[in-house]
Amino acid sequence: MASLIDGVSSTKKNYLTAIKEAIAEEMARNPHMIAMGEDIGILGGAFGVTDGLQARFGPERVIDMPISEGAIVGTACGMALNGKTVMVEMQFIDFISCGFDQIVNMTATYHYRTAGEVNIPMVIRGPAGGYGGGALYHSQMNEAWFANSPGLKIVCPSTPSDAKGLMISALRDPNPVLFYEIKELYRKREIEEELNAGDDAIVPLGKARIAREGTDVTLVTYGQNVWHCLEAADNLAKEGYSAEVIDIRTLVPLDEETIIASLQKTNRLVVVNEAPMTCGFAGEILARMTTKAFRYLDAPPARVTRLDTPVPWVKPLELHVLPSVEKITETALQTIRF
Amino acid sequence: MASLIDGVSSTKKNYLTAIKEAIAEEMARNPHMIAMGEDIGILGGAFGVTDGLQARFGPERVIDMPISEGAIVGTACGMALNGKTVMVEMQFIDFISCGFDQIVNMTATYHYRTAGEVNIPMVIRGPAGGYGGGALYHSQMNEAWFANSPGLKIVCPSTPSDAKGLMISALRDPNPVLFYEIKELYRKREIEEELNAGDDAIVPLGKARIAREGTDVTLVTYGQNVWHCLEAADNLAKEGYSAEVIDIRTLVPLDEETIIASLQKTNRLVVVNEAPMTCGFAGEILARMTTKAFRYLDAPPARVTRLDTPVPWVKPLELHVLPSVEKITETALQTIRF
Amino acid sequence: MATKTNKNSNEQSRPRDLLSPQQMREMLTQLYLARYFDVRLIKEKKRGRLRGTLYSSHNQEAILVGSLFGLKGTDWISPIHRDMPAFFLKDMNAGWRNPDRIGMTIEEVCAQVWGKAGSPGRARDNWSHIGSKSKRIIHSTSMLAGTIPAAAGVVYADRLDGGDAVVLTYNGEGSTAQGIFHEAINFAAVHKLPVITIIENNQWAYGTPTHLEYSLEDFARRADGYGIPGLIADGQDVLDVYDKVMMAVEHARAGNGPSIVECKTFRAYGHGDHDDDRAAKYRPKDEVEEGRSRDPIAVMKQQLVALGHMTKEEAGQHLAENKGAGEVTDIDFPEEVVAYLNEGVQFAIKSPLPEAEEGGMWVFKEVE
Amino acid sequence: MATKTNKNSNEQSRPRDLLSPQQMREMLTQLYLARYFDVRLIKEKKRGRLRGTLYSSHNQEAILVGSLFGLKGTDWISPIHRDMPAFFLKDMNAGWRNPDRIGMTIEEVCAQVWGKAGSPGRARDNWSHIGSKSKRIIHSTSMLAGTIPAAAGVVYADRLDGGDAVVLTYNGEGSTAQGIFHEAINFAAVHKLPVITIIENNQWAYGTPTHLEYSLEDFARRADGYGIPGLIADGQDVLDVYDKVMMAVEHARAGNGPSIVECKTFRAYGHGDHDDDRAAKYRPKDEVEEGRSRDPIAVMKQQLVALGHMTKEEAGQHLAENKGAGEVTDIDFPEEVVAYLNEGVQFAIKSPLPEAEEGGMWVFKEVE
Ligand SMILES: Cc1ncc(C[n+]2csc(CCOP(=O)(O)OP(=O)(O)O)c2C)c(N)n1
Ligand SMILES: Cc1ncc(C[n+]2csc(CCOP(=O)(O)OP(=O)(O)O)c2C)c(N)n1
Ligand SMILES: [Mg+2]
Ligand SMILES: [Mg+2]
Repeated sequence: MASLIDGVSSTKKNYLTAIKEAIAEEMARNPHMIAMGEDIGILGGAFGVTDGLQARFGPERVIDMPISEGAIVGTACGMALNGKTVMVEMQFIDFISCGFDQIVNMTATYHYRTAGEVNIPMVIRGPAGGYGGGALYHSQMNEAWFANSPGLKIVCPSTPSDAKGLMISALRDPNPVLFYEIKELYRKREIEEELNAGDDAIVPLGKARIAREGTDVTLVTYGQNVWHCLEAADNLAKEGYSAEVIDIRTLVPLDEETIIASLQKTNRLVVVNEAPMTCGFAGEILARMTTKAFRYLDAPPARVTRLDTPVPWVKPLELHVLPSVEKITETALQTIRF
Repeated sequence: MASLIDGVSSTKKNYLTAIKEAIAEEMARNPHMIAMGEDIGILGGAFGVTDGLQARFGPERVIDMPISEGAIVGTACGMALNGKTVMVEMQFIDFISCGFDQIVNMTATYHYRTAGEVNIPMVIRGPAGGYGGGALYHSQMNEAWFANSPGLKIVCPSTPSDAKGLMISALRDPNPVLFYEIKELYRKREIEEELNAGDDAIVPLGKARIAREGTDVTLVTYGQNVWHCLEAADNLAKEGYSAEVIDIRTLVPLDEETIIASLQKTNRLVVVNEAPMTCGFAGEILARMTTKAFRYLDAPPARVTRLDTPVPWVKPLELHVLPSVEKITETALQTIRF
Repeated sequence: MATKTNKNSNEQSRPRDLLSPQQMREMLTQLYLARYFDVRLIKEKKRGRLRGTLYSSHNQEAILVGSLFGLKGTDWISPIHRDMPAFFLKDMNAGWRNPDRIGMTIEEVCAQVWGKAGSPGRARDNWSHIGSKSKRIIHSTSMLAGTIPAAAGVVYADRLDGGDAVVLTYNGEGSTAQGIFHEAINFAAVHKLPVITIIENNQWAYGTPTHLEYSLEDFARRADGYGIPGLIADGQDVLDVYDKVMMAVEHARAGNGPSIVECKTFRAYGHGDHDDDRAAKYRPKDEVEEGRSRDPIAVMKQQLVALGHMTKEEAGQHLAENKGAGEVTDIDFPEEVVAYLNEGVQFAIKSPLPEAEEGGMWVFKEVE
Repeated sequence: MATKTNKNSNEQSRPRDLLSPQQMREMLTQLYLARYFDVRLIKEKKRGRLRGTLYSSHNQEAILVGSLFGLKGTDWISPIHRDMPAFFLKDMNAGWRNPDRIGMTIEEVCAQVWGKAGSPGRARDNWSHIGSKSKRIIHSTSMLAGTIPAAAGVVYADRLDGGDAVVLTYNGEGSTAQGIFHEAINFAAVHKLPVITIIENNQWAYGTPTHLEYSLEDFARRADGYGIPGLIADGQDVLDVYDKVMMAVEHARAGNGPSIVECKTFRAYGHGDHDDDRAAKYRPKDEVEEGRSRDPIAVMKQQLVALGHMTKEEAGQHLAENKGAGEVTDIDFPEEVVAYLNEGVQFAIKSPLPEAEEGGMWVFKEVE
């Protein structure tokens, strides 16, 4: 986070560049790392995350795959079984549904069913999230499917330095990791940061980040909604309330301690995420906190999520179904004033 | 439920027969109903649920499908789009992962994305659940994936009369319904019941059932765990506590009123289900109740679920990871004595 | 019939032999219409009026016109991202403005592109993701090849009900790598369903060339593996597409099952309009030039002139062919084409936005 | 070489021509071993010692023995539900008890079947769902055809590392309808990966006959659609399977890519042992009789005798062929076969159960 604070020297970089750097650095460091995906080589990826990678590491290590998400994940699994570390790009995270079985039944369970003989170092990453007018199939946050499928770690960064640092950790993790990249943050100027190089950039999986300290209410979130929560916290400050914003960064494993510690202070909980409400990760955090931190809660915990709908295309409809700064602010106020 | 109580006359039937009757009655009633699945015709289904159906309704309406879960769901969706009501059998609910995209992205969203022009009357049903030594791929309860995918109703009966009554409702519902059949209950003698015929058998979707009344703690559950909770309630009674057991029967839509009414009385909540804990439906119920019935809760609500693991094969391991009467009893006692 | 005289006596009779000169000229007009739709949208987008991505069908219009021309209104189609003109070209021969036509009006299609409430789907999903049960157009998702099983199901149901509908499903060559493509074709083959899969083989799948997508010389040979006919058509030639598709349609309608029709063509621009600049880099210049050298409009004009169905003067009246989207103007198109599009665009612009609250509606159908 | 003399001078040379008489006799012994494994497990199951389902490979053993016989230890395999003998047959020619053999011991396989801690997977998943990275056997899930992409990935990685391993993946004919089958074969074809897919075409997929699963006469023709060789083998004849698989292996090892080898056979019993009674009803009796009329053990004996590699007396010493699982006894098998199995069974019985707490372990690998 250093780069956020000192702001002394050199060039700031965006979220996309951060991920790009992490992947390129890891491929250079680890000769057994392979990258696979649709259009990642010749084109350099739909969003350019892998731009230049094939020229540098060759078409055998940076593979332009047929449009077969199942085979992409499945062959990656075989390569990992045979000693490789594989980065798999989903062109949009929405298409992961087409490779679903290979993820939840083949890849996620490999270490479990072999009693530890085989582990699968694989990162499945891709652009995710709404607010960009992508409609039903280019806006999903479908992480809850995988949170309910044991054996997968799940990561979702909200800043460039976290994106880089968590990506390095994910690529070095011996387990399969799903990495949700927020495409609306890819090139967002306002959040650019200076980035550390190599090991100094590392951000470990499983540690939350306190994005803003506060005392009256804890807003727990990740991804794009971190920025909405920070804005909501500004609004709350105007009303005289101090909100703590926790960016969990890793969903599985979840850093429960940091949230509990915050609740000990604020005694109020609002969880925010973009996925549909029912069985989403916001509900999971809420459930864990009410079982584990019940005594600290002075008001009913609340969640602000997508409505239980797909993400519609046209702007007013999209904003209607997704969490907004207004909805978060309002819910936090209700929770504080309970 | 009448048949549970009066027990006067005629023959009792098992859970499997109940489902079979519902399907056959609906096929007879609705000439536009089609049944599809692997080995459902010539063989009559792996468990015999569709035994005799093809002989009666012909191979065009009772289709032995190639082993292609994606095409099964997808063609069913096309048939439904063109005026049919389709019953799809998954040979085991575990294989639904192979047809995942066609369910969550094609079928579930059809009504939404056409602004109501097209609805898809489809029931996807199949044997589910653990406790039978089926191991990782013949034991799943993967309903949470679909609960987080808007546009799908989800049903899971625990008794023969509910199985029949809910199946009829599902087959008459204009929306896609996922129907989880508990294979360990298929032929369980102890739970056999007399069944009503035709419309008298109907049990509406979205209404919970109070399986046992009580005052000290509310056990909310569905499927196989209903029977475990009833046993736990017996245990609790021996300790002097009165447990209410609510069988939600339908997960989506959820009958929140019945649960809230119970909590007003008991002020204690334990939710039990078989799926992995994280982002499972137990957590969802817990989250909804803490947001909506916080004031009634005198103790932290608890959940008893599968550990966050796959279901292992060998008995002691399987029992270790799944909810048991003992774990439920113990958790309920802790909640009561909080 | 006029066409008879033009038939080479050594040739077998072909479906095109039954087309009248008027019909063939209508084909050319429909090519203009498809092209104009595309270039008009590019212009509208450049003017900032449209959101989302335009997947241009420029240079591939003969596939749409030729495949749809001989269909009955009661047949079904299942277009995907690059097939937007198919929505209004369907059953066009019943009369562009015939209210009983079983195809979409230009107003409906434009309202969809503009994201307005006048769209048949009230603009809940984007661009090509519309459809209409009454117009017999299947609504696609983004998931490539994902609509083919639905197409199979639709005609299965139709056959059960005693209908004789066929369904045309459109698919890029790259999307054939999807598992669901295989599952659906296999099912259709087993049940001899009237499913015709048009492969628009435009040599590229986004940034990936065909040799990285499949390992065949002629993709049509994939059909052999399912025991079904695999036909190859010149995707620049409306009449050849028409012939091959109609052969497949007749085969299907006679109860003989599915076919694959590979139409060889070339993607004129980037994958989508956002990709135009990059595509200019990742595709070799001479490959692009060669691929675009046979504009379907020009090919059709040559044939009409050769057949004596059109004079050279007539052919030279509008010169949309061989012009990029940036160069072409309204005078390069027949007046009725421009007028038709204008009506669609005007409707779309005037159509209101859907209400925000609609975002929360229609997840489920209410139980009566 | 002895085999030379047996070669019909009109025939092309075949891989079998390089096999010694000893090797061919070993093939017969391995057939016995596979058969005995199967019937022994049926007996153990009837005695209530085993849980789960037995998917009998009775009558299909020639496919396993013939395909594995010519493989190198460093090659990979990917067996599925009906291929349990493959686990110990792999690299068997290195010596049944050779500790350096790259295949599973009978002890490991039996411990798995008995659900004991001595299983390579500590009995966390059932029956055929084992594997071993060091033995180069891919662990399958239940999801049919779901392991083929992993097989492709394994040899992709091997090739990158400079290896020359091929992989044999086994697949029932019914499972070829899965989308993932298509995706994996297509990928392997594009990259010319040494993936050989053995189709055990036993005419039935559970209760569904082949004509409802695919629409081809010879399934091997499916290969044409991927531009790869499709070979047909007589699945009752070890030597024919050996020939065809070795041709595919040589093709693959030379860098020419994948093949499909369809082995025509017939499922002797029900889909699994739970299905035996129903299968007797849903399958026509004469079809079953016909399908079981060429026991692979008998076929092999005839060949050995005809080649002069075995006397009639030797061939008559053990008579497992043409006997049902219920009729056959230990004296129908060579002593070393029975002894080998006995050792495995004894080990399995003595092996402890895994601890209950293991159920909660190994979800993730700890980060060092
Ligand atoms: C399942 C799935 N994976 C990936 C994509 C992203 N995608 C959209 S179009 C496209 C290329 C399609 O190529 P092709 O099928 O040849 O059609 P073309 O665009 O050339 O007409 C890709 C990869 C998608 N829409 N769906
Ligand atoms: C994806 C998936 N769908 C369904 C099943 C259930 N199933 C197990 S074996 C089988 C039949 C397989 O037939 P085939 O591939 O011909 O192999 P065989 O059993 O005949 O050797 C079926 C339907 C499964 N295991 N996986
Ligand atoms: Mg293409
Ligand atoms: Mg079979």
